[in-house]
Amino acid sequence: MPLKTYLQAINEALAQEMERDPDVFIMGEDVGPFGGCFGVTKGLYERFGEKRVKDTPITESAIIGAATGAAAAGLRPVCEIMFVDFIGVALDQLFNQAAKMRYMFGGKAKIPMVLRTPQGAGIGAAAQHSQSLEAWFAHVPGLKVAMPATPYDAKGLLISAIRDDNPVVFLEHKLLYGVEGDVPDEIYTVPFGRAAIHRFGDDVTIVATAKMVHTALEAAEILARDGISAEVVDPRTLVPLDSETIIRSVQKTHALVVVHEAVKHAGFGAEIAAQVAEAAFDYLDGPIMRVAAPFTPVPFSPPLEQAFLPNAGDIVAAVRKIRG
Amino acid sequence: MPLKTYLQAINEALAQEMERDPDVFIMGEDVGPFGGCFGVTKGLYERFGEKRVKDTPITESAIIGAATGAAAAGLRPVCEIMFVDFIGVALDQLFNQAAKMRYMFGGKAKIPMVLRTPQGAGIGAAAQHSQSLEAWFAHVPGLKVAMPATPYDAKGLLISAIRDDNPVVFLEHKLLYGVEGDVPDEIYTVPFGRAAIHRFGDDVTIVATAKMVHTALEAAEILARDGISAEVVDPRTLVPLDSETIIRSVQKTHALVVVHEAVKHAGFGAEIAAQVAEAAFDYLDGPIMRVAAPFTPVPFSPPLEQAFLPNAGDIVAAVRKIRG
Amino acid sequence: MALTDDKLLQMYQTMIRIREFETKVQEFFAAGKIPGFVHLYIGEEAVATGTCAVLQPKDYITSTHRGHGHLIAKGGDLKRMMAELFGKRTGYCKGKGGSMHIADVELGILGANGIVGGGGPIANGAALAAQYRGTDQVAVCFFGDGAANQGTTQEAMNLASAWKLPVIFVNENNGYGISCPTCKSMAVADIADRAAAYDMPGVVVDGNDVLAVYEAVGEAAARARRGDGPSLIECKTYRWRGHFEGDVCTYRDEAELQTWMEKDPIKRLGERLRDQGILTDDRDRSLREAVAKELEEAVSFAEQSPLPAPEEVLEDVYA
Amino acid sequence: MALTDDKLLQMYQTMIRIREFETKVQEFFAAGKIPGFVHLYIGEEAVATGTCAVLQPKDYITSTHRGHGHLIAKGGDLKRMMAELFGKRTGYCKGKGGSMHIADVELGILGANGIVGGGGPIANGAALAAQYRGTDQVAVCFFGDGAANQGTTQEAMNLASAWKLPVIFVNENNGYGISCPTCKSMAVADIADRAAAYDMPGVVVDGNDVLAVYEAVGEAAARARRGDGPSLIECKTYRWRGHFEGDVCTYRDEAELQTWMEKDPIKRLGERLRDQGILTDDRDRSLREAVAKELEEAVSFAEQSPLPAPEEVLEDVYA
Ligand SMILES: Cc1ncc(C[n+]2csc(CCOP(=O)(O)OP(=O)(O)O)c2C)c(N)n1
Ligand SMILES: Cc1ncc(C[n+]2csc(CCOP(=O)(O)OP(=O)(O)O)c2C)c(N)n1
Ligand SMILES: [Mg+2]
Ligand SMILES: [Mg+2]
Repeated sequence: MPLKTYLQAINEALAQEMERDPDVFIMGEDVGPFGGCFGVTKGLYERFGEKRVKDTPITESAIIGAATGAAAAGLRPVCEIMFVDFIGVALDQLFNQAAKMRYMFGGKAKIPMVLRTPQGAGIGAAAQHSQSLEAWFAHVPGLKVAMPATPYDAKGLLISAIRDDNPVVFLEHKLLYGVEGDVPDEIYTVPFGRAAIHRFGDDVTIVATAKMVHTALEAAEILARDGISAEVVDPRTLVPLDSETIIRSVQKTHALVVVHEAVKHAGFGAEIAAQVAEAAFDYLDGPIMRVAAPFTPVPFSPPLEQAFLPNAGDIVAAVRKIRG
Repeated sequence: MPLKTYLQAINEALAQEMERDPDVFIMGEDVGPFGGCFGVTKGLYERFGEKRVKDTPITESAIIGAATGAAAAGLRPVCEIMFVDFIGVALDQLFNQAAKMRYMFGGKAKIPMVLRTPQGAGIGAAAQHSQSLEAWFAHVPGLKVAMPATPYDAKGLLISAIRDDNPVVFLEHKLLYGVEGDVPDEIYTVPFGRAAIHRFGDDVTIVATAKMVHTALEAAEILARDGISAEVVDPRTLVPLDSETIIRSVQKTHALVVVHEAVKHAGFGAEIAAQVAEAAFDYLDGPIMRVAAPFTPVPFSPPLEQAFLPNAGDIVAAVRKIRG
Repeated sequence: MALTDDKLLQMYQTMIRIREFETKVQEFFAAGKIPGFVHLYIGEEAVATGTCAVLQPKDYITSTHRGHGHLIAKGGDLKRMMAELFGKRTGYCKGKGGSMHIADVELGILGANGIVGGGGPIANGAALAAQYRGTDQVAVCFFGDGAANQGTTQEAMNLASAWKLPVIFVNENNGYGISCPTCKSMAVADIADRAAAYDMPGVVVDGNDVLAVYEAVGEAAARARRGDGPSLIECKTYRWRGHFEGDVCTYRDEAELQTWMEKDPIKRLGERLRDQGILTDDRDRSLREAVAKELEEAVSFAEQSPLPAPEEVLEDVYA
Repeated sequence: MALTDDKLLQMYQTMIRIREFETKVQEFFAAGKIPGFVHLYIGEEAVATGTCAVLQPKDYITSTHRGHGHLIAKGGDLKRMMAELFGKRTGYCKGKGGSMHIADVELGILGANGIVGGGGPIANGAALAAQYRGTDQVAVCFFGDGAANQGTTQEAMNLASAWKLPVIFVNENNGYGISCPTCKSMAVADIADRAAAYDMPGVVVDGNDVLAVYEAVGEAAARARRGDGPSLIECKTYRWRGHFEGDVCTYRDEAELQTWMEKDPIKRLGERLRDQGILTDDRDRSLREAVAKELEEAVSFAEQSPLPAPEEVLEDVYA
């Protein structure tokens, strides 16, 4: 399979779906000729024109609302919020309008829209440009939430998201944009609600999302050297969540560590831990550990930012702790 | 002690703190002569005047921002958002500005503000006027989050909130406004980060918040009839969270049920369950159960709304499930 | 556009249908048969009626918390509306939405809205779809004087004008946002003046004169269908009832209400039509009887319809 | 207000300090010594300088992502600023904030801001505190042309005018929001026209003429201190560098940049002062040497300062 970056995979998914379906279009700040702040939409304006690749003013509520209204009217907008951190000026249009319309209207509306936005720390962008807020979106009935960790999943999940008849929050990790992986040229979908097992193991289950999947795989390598065999599971979508795969893995390994980059307190890892503590309690040999960011805003200076980010050592330590 | 309603307790706390400290003032929609949508600020305009009880336009971002800026300048604003559901139009000012200023500025700012807002379903107000969003606020470093369940706690926690030098989200439950309880006339504080044990028991720990504390106590009564002795713990504040009291209780009872009105998925109950699954795993005799709302928006029609809301029967069933 | 007698009588009857519907809602709310909040449109009938008389079924509207009038004027079915208010399974939203969330997407009604200022961005989206497809549909965003100050509304007006979207922003200035008089929520006297901030036409019309509203919206719609972009129309009107049922209006005085009740939009059109010989007593009686009958049916439909079953709470979250 | 020679020379020097500071930042960013994003103010110096020349230390400002110029003009310490950009513990924010979050609350600088439109509501709050206490302080909200379309900015202008808050909304219209020209983000030619939507004075000034800015802001400040409420001042200017360092400006042409570089605000004031005999070559040289020396010191302070220790990540979350 051809090697492509995570960014190229997303760009390709957008291009191929726009090619396939004239109702799909893109909206966002600087997504046009500029190609997007991170370059994700590069070339699409030239290829599909101003009508289908729309630069917007700096007006996130109006962007999400325009996507919601256009979707209610039958189009399939893919809108971009330049950084997930900006969602606070526009969350109402997403969580009270797009997410709830179908239910409030008694099932009589469809809102097939995608909101693409990058998350994550690691580039010194500080507290308002580095957050991971998936836990907020996952708490909103009516939204689906995707969080790809690999170029392959990025393309396949985005195509599924665009074809989904519900509002989907598609969370990209800005530090993964440059990561390469095998990505087929042809169109394919990765179904929502199906976790990926990136590494099989028997001694501990490590559930991780986005960039932390790679960190978990590093940790698994280290653990392997000490003869501890870790299974690394990536849910890929938080809503719907493939609880079954996670639970089956824990039933096999009898140990669970949950890893994410967002702050630990009230983070999504708590949901995974809580589900396992209910559904697989009898299979657990020891405490469920969570490895996540401390309860602080994301700091600017590299040594602080590195201290903020969970790393492979933290995961290894957590695994060792369970195994006493 | 004199009996007062939860609403009167909040009103009294506001009045007494405004009396005590000229820097304390109130801002919000219809909080003036109208007395607030639920009547919480009744009489304060007449008593303290237009300068200290300010009616605002319908402009939540500007309200929270005005509170943030005024607090940064040394005042102690208490602003009201009429329903927590409206926070989506204004969340940026709270989570990226008020909450993070101190940290981003290297500890050189203080933002002593309170955001009061009612949560909760049960009055047929439907999907955009009935939510419980505490999990969102609890995921934001820099915010403190209070959730009183009784008139006594409402007064004491609000006074602590007003005196706190950090932004505090004070979550009232609209169905508790009419509930009566003992409330001293004099000023007193209930410290943040200290849970209340409303009923002592040995067989199971039930951690519940806001209105669900009362539902949990009902359940405890029912369980008592079958000889099951339940301990009912109310964290009272989610940030800071009194994990110690919860864990000590579980170490005694060996069983945990977490109850809240918010939707279960990625709700705050998951955080409590996850903390216990890590810190008290060895004390648990069975799975940790969560009782919370299903993953749907809040429906309008009474039978649907009642089906949405967790009730004592659900809690009893969860306890029975743990005990096999 | 010249109005045929039929069209005029239709508008007259639509206002009566709204008035009578709201009057029934008032009764049943007082009787405890309608849960939740209801915000009545009595006194403001001319705005929704004059506006929607311009629109075609394919056109869109976004409504507000005070939405019954908009829905009726856009063609909403009184039976399903009343059933929804009663929380019945046969209601527009199967009892899931209630007063603040009634919608009929087939009729282009993208929903009442519980969020003040929530509709503008969504109306833009519907208008964008029309522009994208090259149809001549327009979208109307109804919003109140209070909603005019919300950032979402102002962002929506800017985007609509920057993109020349076929949107008509119809402001219902009834003088108050709950208890807050417009003079306290904004420094300008006319919300229409804000149109200039977005380089769109802005006009003030007598919101109790259904023909004036019809005229202004008609021009705005023609402009929008021509591709010349959005307009802002401020309709000065007044709500006769409290903000919601139960509000006793301590913040405004009786005299103010009286002067506005004398400007009753229904009475005014009625007299006009009588002077022109278009409306006779007989015609008036038969019109009103038809409305009364329709409402009887709507009410008994609502009363006789079943409540939703508890397990339905889990349905309709995802498509 | 008549300007003394000293004050004029101060303004001249302040612009040079900003220019030279930014030039150093540009170098060190290119050299990889400054992490994250930096948005340079080169070319826009007259706006911050003319505005802050009106203000007193007790007055407040809210800044933006392009904030270095505002901070310097309001009296920020170059040492601690540069140290912060380098991510050092001795920086304004102990390395926690970086370019987009530098603040000095003692100097009334309520922070640069990473959120476009984030400052307006906060400036209102500071102004509200002044009004509440009956002081004559004012608050300046700096915001860009792109930020003018954000709902928060528009809400802030409405609240400030409804409450007659002592706020001055200083719009820095540099023609672009990243790659988006103002003509695509709004239909109006002048953002100042939006003042009328809130019944506040709105003026357009040449943002590259520091004296014109000083004059306009001076009037607005006097008005605000009198209790007559807010004003909107649109300063037409241009950024010479990319949106952030690294942006190669594919969206605008060289010629446009050239015409604006000819309007260099520093050169313009320099010539004016020379014509008036206020500035001599000697004076100019000594001024620039002083700035150069100050920057040397700032840079070596930044370079020699320690990085924060990892465990400091946990400090300063709560008071
Ligand atoms: C974002 C938001 N803020 C506040 C409210 C509470 N609220 C409901 S209606 C209303 C007044 C609206 O006034 P206006 O826009 O003039 O409409 P009117 O009620 O007068 O028709 C308010 C403040 C809300 N529903 N949503
Ligand atoms: C709410 C929000 N949306 C988008 C951005 C991304 N962003 C940062 S600066 C900028 C352009 C701002 O343009 P303008 O206000 O004109 O200021 P300028 O950069 O021209 O000084 C954008 C879109 C942001 N930081 N915050
Ligand atoms: Mg009104
Ligand atoms: Mg700009």
